[in-house]
Amino acid sequence: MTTAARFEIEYLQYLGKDGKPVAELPAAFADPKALLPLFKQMLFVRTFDTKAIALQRTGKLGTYAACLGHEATHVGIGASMRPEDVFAPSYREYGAQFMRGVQPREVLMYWGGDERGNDFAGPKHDYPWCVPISTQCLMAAGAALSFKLRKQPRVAVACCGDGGSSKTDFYAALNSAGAYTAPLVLCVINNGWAISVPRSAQTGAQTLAQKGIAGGLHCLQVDGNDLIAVLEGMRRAVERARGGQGGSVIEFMTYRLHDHTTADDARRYRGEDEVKDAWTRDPMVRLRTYLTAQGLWSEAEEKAWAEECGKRVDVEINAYLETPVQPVEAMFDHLYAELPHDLVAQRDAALALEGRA
Amino acid sequence: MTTAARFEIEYLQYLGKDGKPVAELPAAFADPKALLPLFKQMLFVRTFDTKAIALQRTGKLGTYAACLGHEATHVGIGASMRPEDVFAPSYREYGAQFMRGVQPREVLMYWGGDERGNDFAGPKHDYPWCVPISTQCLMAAGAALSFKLRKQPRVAVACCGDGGSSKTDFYAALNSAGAYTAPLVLCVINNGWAISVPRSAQTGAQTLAQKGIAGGLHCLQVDGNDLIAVLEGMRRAVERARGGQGGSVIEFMTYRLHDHTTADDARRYRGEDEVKDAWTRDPMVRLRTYLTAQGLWSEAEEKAWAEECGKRVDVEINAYLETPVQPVEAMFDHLYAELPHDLVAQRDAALALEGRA
Amino acid sequence: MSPADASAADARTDAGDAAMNAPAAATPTAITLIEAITQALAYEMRHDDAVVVLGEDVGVNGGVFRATAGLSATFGTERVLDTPLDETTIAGLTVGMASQGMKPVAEAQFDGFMYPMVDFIVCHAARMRYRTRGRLTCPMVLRVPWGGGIRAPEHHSEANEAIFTNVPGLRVVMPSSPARAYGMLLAAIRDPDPVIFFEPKRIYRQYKEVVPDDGEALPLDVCFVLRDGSDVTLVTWGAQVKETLEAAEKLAADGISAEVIDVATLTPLDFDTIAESVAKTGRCVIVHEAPRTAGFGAEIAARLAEHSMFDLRAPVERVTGYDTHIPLFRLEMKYLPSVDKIVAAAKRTLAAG
Amino acid sequence: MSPADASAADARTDAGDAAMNAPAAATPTAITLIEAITQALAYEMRHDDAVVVLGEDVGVNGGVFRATAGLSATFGTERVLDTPLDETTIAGLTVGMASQGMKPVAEAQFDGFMYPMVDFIVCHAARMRYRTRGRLTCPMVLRVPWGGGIRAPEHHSEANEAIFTNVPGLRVVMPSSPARAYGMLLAAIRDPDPVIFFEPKRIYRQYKEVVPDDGEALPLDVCFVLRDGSDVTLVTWGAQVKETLEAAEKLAADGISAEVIDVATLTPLDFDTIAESVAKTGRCVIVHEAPRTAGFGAEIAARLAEHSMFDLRAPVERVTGYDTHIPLFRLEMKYLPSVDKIVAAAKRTLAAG
Ligand SMILES: Cc1ncc(C[n+]2csc(CCOP(=O)(O)OP(=O)(O)O)c2C)c(N)n1
Ligand SMILES: Cc1ncc(C[n+]2csc(CCOP(=O)(O)OP(=O)(O)O)c2C)c(N)n1
Ligand SMILES: [Mg+2]
Ligand SMILES: [Mg+2]
Repeated sequence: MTTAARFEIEYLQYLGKDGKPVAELPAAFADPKALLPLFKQMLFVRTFDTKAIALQRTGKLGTYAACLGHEATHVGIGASMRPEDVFAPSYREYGAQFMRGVQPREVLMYWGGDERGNDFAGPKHDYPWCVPISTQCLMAAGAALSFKLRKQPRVAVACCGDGGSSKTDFYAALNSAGAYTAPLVLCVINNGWAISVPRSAQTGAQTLAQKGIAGGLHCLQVDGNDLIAVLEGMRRAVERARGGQGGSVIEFMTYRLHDHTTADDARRYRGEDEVKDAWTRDPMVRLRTYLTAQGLWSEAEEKAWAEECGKRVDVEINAYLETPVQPVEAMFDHLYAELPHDLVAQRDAALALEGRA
Repeated sequence: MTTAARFEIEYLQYLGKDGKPVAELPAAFADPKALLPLFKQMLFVRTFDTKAIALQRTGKLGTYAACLGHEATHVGIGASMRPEDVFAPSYREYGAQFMRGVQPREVLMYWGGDERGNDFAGPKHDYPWCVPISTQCLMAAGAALSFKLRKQPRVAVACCGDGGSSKTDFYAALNSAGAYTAPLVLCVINNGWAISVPRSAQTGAQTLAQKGIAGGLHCLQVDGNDLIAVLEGMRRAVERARGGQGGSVIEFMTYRLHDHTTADDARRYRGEDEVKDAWTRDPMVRLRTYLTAQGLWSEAEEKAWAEECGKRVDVEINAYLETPVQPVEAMFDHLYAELPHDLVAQRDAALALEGRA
Repeated sequence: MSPADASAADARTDAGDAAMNAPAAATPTAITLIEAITQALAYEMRHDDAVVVLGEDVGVNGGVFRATAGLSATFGTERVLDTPLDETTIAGLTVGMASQGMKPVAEAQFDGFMYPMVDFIVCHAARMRYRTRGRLTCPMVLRVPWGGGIRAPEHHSEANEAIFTNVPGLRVVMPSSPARAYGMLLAAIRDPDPVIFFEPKRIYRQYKEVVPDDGEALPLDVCFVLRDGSDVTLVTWGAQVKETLEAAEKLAADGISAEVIDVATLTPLDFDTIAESVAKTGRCVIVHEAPRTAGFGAEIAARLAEHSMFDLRAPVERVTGYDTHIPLFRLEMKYLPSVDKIVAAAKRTLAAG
Repeated sequence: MSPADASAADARTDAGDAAMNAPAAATPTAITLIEAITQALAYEMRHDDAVVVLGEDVGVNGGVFRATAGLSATFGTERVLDTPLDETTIAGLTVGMASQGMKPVAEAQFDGFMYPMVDFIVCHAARMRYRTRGRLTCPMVLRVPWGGGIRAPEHHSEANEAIFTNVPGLRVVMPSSPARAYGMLLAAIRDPDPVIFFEPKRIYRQYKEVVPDDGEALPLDVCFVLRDGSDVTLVTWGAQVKETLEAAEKLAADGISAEVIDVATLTPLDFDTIAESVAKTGRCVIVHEAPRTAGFGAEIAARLAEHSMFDLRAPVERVTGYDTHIPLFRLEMKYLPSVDKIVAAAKRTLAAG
């Protein structure tokens, strides 16, 4: 028997769910202080998420996609990028986006039914939220290709879900990134569910990371509830990409602790036990335990910071609530660089209906 | 370091390019006589192919996609299927199709610009030729799924090229076949080129077989110029599929000895040396050498059979040439089960233009 | 995404389940449009083993709009298949199954997610019969929750029927009432050719009517005249039927008699019904939600310009979405046709001639 | 597949290469439409580093129609990219590159292969600017060899422009002469928004004209009046411009003066030019190759029904493909509009009023 090819996929985990190291930490974390701002960021994200859900329940926000449980993965991804890199989110990676300068009020605007939410004050070249699943992965491959062609040492990072890893666009992204050795990092955030469809129904593959083999990419599976593993996995992939060694697929193992969105009721399709069990792997708890054990964090500090987070989020919520609706002509703005002659009459008609002809 | 998954892809070859066994032959070929009708079929296909190209050069056929060099792969695939299985070809697997009952005249009708070429006399449930690359793979996955749902012990076999293995439909096929454990065999016929684009430009993957890993399928790489390897690879995949063990991706390593189609000029993009080298791996030669060495075949037999093939093909060509063009209303036939009222006037107008109102 | 919150509350009720277990109940209760969809699916699945349902979240979850609620429990996971998250996959599998003798009813979760299905619909579904001269066929239905007005996120509000109306070999249909949803869906499933079945999601739960579960299909080659009138013909389909009927009511209050036609089956089109009405009224207002330019309203106006020119007493009017994307929900109602816009257009046709 | 044999012989000549190396030659030679495409691509690549070309076989092979012949040799493989064989990939990469500041000019090898691109065109290219309120844009061109009549295999002959004309945020254009191909392609590449650039492949090599390589773009917001006339307006685009002009010639022989308008840019539409002509002639025949129902001709007829009703002296006529698939090549010429069909339609409009 001759062997044509052999592959092996590594799994990274450093902190166990009890917050205790299960492997030697990567050198970068010899001093765990570096983790502190990231933990604080995770707490900020959870505060934001909680308040956004509450806001939706009062009718002041449209459908909202929570990120509960994804904080380590999201923040770890955001922390691994440079400002000049390009981030292509799906629709719930606020933790990564905040680290890149996206404002919480922009998240609220978007889910509040206002296009201006996508006009990020922060990372001007980052992609907007992307509703058509995984199409952002392929756009990111195009972005990565453009960096390579222009010889810019930049990396494109795209996120999709376990469901999104079934999408043909995801496959097109990994296939083309492989073909062009483009600096693309595909982050598959496996939270176990795609609305009501469990990971097991998406594919016969034993891991989602192995999909990268199809395109000759570097593949890695990571405990997505372990911030250290996330950071280490991302470091490897981003370094490879920036160094011209091509793309990666990283599967982050985490869990969707909330409903799919506020329009979903997960009780219809998943058992309580599973969710209860997932809570034991809460990424916040294990990092808090670890940092506390290292003497870097305390209940008092948590309380103070949580309060501060609440205040900051409230400022954002108010900014959102106080933003007036766009005027009707906003529909015609930014459709083309200049409004074509053929649309002028329609715009005028819309204005006339407002008594603003 | 923890390992999440490990994979290995086997390569099958039994006859070397000199026609001598390089490995112990599979049990089925203890008596190599079984190979004889298949070799004869390969010769028939090559005769047909040569004559079709000649016909095109005289202007009596439209663009034609030759199958020169693919005979072992095509015939081996055809030989591995049962009549009740479903075959989903791309556009050049005549060798497989003839074995399933497709008539050479139908091939000519199709490339001669007549829809009736796709109305196979033979395998009524097989798919027609498929121009949109690799979409046949996904339809075949649907066919396979339907067999599974109806508990029929049938297998769907689809072919695509090395280029076709980049197509998102190919990925969708393997992903869904994996998700449903459907009886699908995806045959990737790697002939080195997709029109002018070499295999190396399609993907960063070292083999095309490994794409199956992305969907958890069985993967195999096979010498596609070695009929025995083709038959053995197919046997394994078809048995797995029929036995409920799910789908496979098999990469058949062969070479496109002709231009892409008669509308293409391969000299524009590939060197003569490469083609010359490929001829040394001609699937006909090696099987002929082997069968001759086994005392099963001779020059005289070859001459007689070649003549017979020529005659049979000529009958088909004449049948094609003598088939009158469809009447104009054929455009409206088979558009729907019944012509909708809204189209009657258009059909009448078309007839009127022919003076047949 | 999932349906917007506006409909989410509704979506939480499991009304669909009821329809399932009550085949032809003695005193039928009134049901909504979406319940009528469920009822039709259940009916046909009971009576035809070849019918299977597939899509994202159509199984145990019963669909994000609850259209398939209860089907999985009743008919099992081999008749109600959750698919991997890929619309190309759904379309391709559906064509594959249909061409091998099954009758798949696929769901695109939202209008905005059906674009990856275009290739299979155009290249295979619409051509299978034609290409093989009738040897293989493609008796499939693609159900698509369609249109805006439910305060949903991006790509959950699109009126994209025009993408399919220039494609021969398809039927493009859109019911606008519970009874028509039931009868037309039965017809679509039984039709031996592919049908794109758009469901106006804004009126999924707008009102209820009694829809006997009698398995009676409605024809897919006629427009429905919903209201007789003599002064102006209002032609529309889908969710806008509601506003158009209301506009007719308002016009009546002003002494203007409007005929209202629900096109229902866009292609192949029953133009005769429209032409007859316009021959009577001499005026026509076409109402649809899609962008105006090259929306399907253009075809109806074009046919009038070809065949009803001498009947028309006034220029044809179109009340449509603007030639822009439907905005996110803060502005979407300003984008959509409204009763006032329709009334104004009808009055313009009366003023014109 | 590759281009049909009818064009294959032509395709073998490397005429494209000449255009490349002769920027603004002293005595410009006449060139074909496809050479004008090559000339425009080369011009813009010389003058704008951000322009890259990508597609299947566009590199060393120079495209199956030779549109990119010589570009790879001149500009290198980092400016002229062969892509993996997947149209979704081409569309997605193109949008990705365009949104990051490049100006990609992508090629769909044939009209029938662009359906997998619909998702990216509709959901991202057409919306990038709108969605981000101008923060990101999508200055891309998608070149598509378009239409029938070259004796090609299946899916190599489709007139599918109507799929895109109902999509806001796009420009859908189609030149019909070497000079317009050159000027409009330059305009398309320079346009800050996405342009679908259909190339009527049947007339790729129909005739030559002198097209100075002066970098002068043509506007993308006007129709071109190709022939003045007073009795009837013939409106068309793409390959049918040829038959339409011939029909005008024939009509002239019968004493009928036909005005011929090449729409050229379908959307956003310059309806004013058409309306002015019809105001003068009172009659209109719309000619296109796509199936009739919901083809783009419907939009033009609809606008006439809305805005030119009182100018029209006769019903609008449409001369189009039938509402069937374009047949394989043995029958395709019977499907397409012809000079005779156009002349007959024009005469009907004269007979009508
Ligand atoms: C093309 C497309 N199809 C369907 C949907 C509807 N939809 C939104 S999210 C979702 C599930 C996504 O699951 P996954 O990729 O695992 O991401 P998660 O939401 O779990 O983070 C679906 C089906 C969509 N947004 N886009
Ligand atoms: C969707 C689509 N895109 C492009 C083409 C044009 N085309 C026909 S064959 C071909 C190359 C196919 O290469 P491969 O898959 O390797 O098969 P081979 O022809 O070598 O057998 C291309 C690009 C097509 N037929 N369909
Ligand atoms: Mg998920
Ligand atoms: Mg090949």
